[in-house]
Amino acid sequence: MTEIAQASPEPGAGAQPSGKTAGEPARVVPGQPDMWVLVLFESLLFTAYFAVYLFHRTADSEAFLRSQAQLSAWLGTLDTLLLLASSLFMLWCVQATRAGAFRSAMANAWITGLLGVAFLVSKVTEWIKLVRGGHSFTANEFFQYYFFLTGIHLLHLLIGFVVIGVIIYQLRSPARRSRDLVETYAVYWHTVDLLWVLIFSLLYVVR
Amino acid sequence: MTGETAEPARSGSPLTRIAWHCRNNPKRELWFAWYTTVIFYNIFFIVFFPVTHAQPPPHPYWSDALVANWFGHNRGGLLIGFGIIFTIAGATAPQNALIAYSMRRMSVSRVFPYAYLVMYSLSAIPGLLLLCVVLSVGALRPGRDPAQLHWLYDFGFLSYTGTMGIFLIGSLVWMLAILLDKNRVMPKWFGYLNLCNALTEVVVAPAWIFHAGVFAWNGLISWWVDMVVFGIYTGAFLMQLRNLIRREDFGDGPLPGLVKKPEAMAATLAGTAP
Amino acid sequence: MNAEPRRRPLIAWLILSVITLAYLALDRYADNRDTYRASSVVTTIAILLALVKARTIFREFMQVRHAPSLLCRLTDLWVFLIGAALLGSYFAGLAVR
Amino acid sequence: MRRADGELILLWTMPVVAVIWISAFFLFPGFAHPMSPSMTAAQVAAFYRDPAHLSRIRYSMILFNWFAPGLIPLLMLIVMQVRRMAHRTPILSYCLLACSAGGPAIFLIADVFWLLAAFQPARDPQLTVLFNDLAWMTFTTAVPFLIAQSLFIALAIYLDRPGRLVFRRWVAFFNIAVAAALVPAAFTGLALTGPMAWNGLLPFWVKNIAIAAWIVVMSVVTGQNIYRERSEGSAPQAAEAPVAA
Repeated sequence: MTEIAQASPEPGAGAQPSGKTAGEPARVVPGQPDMWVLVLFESLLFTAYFAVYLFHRTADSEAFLRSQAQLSAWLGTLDTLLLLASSLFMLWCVQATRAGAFRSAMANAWITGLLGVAFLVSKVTEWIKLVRGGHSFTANEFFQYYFFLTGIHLLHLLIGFVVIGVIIYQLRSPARRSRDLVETYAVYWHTVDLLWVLIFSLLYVVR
Repeated sequence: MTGETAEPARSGSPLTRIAWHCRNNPKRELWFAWYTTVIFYNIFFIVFFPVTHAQPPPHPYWSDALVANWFGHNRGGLLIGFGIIFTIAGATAPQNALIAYSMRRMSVSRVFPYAYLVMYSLSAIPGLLLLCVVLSVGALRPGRDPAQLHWLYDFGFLSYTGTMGIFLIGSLVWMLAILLDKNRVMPKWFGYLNLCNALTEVVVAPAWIFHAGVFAWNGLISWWVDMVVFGIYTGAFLMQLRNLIRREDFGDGPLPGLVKKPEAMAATLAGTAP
Repeated sequence: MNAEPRRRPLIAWLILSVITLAYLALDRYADNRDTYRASSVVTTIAILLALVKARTIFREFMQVRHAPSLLCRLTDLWVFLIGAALLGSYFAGLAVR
Repeated sequence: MRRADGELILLWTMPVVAVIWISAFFLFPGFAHPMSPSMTAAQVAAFYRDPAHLSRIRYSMILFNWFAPGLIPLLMLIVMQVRRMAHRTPILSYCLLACSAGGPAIFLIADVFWLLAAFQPARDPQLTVLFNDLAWMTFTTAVPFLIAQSLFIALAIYLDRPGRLVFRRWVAFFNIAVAAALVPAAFTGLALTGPMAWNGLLPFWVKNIAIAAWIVVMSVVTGQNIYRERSEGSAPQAAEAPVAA
């Protein structure tokens, strides 16, 4: 456990030692506070996209609903469950890293990535099905938003694969193992999950 | 040019203080690049928004007649405004040079600054100057065929809005350099902000496809949201470059050529932290 | 440092999954057989459920629970902002229609 | 072989480039008496359709296409001289690097429009006018990077150590004068006739003579420096080690 670089006490992050019960660890920001800038900024940016979508949706809700009926809520639910499960394994990966159980952390990171791949496959399959059915990016306004939001989210997922790759690379060698880094990148992966949860409810369920 | 050096106490006017800094400030090259960048962005804003009305962009779905009308209305503004841009567009170079210099200070290969420098220098042509040339041609001659004006109009705005790859890859290069850097030249959050800026270049891609709606070249998402992100990003990198220059410590020692020991100078110049 | 409990994340995941499945029921309830109907109630519920999930992900998965109160409050503010923006734009769209 | 030798070879490509340039200038039928922007569509179309003109236009523009990138080695030689100056940072040489590709690249775009206009001269005269306008406007307003690099060289000389200047002080003033002479060309769109039109005194004659003078003068002073460096022997200059990247 000694070789694990401790989460660096970042300035200005308010890493105050808590005066709580003795057993509880000190309150620290998970990962680098810098990553939280990205998380909060990106979620705000997506909120702007969502707001534009919801605002325009009501102008012609009939057409939107007709196109929305082409989506399968079951498939959306499956995607959501896949990403939620991947987040769970990512959290276990972080916990294992903290406990120094690096083999277990590695395994969890791999499972996270595989669940991400399953999501990717499911999404691309859905896209192909829709495009074959004549519902492409340019088909109508709903599908503009659908392909834009799912596409830009998928791009975040692809970046997430790079992030998992870095985590696995770091965990592989004792010299590179850094708890700070694993926590930081885990936060990114959860953000991908978080954004999908919002996209799912807004594209598949909202009426 | 705030007094971070030991400026001799003088009760001079701001002009004499500026003159003193131009002669004596050891960081004057860096400050020159920084101030040129700030002034360039200000002029750029004035030219593109109130003078030429090229921003916020007019509608992509206009008919030939409306486009001809737009050229007719903005003729003087376009020609004067883009004349100003043709005069000062070279002022983008110090900005790219300064950013490349920030990467030179990082513990990364020189591939990064050079790649960034070349990419962003290239970007000025399709991303800025082609729009200016093409819209100037449209404004040049009253009575040109409206269909031709429409072609020039599409060419200009698509080239300007649709130049994505250079900024995308350029931002990613800078991001990677910041994240790999061990000298703490720039904060990591700014590296991540580069990623946000890079992603807006993907968001703008549908402008090549749609004539109307939120993804068109003047759309709510492809233009307005992206513009806000770009504004935040530009503000952030100007502040970060300012901090970088402030932290530089050249002292006020002699110029490099006068020192005999090369390794001492190399340390001053490269300034790499241990 | 002792190993953290693996159960708590699992419970969080279960809650999130159950909410996700609740969406399916909501989806079923929203429609009149095959035709989709516009419904402010369904929209509001869907957005609120998404916000609950978002906050759970912040708290449990991103472990804001253990973070300084500044980050706790910041993420709560964010959930609130997202909710306000989504519901606000939806109802604004309805109002100007 | 010393470094300066390779630089000299590059420098001595400049006369070849100059020959291409001068012959292309006089070969193009629209330069010696520059085409007026107030020509009618029929006149412009006739200009490109004239069989005597057509081949001259094409061959001259092919030559220009070779000429423009030929200037880049000279710009790099100047960058190397700026690196020898007593600056604390490589900022100014980076600035010059950033400018070096821009000028020739814009010129190449103008060249493409001229060649396009000449490729299918039988087309609708309105289209030929459009290509002609695009070519002339691109060519005339292609000054931003030239202005900037002149000013950067002037500033670099100003910031150099006064006791041992790499370029002498008059080169700085010369560069500022060139930059000033190029400015009117940026505003050529405002007039179709008179001294500000693209065939007028300021945007055509003053601008192009300034560019020509700049190329000749900078080649000569850079050449002098390289010869001096070479004669100073193989000992590298003290200032060079840290600044050269």
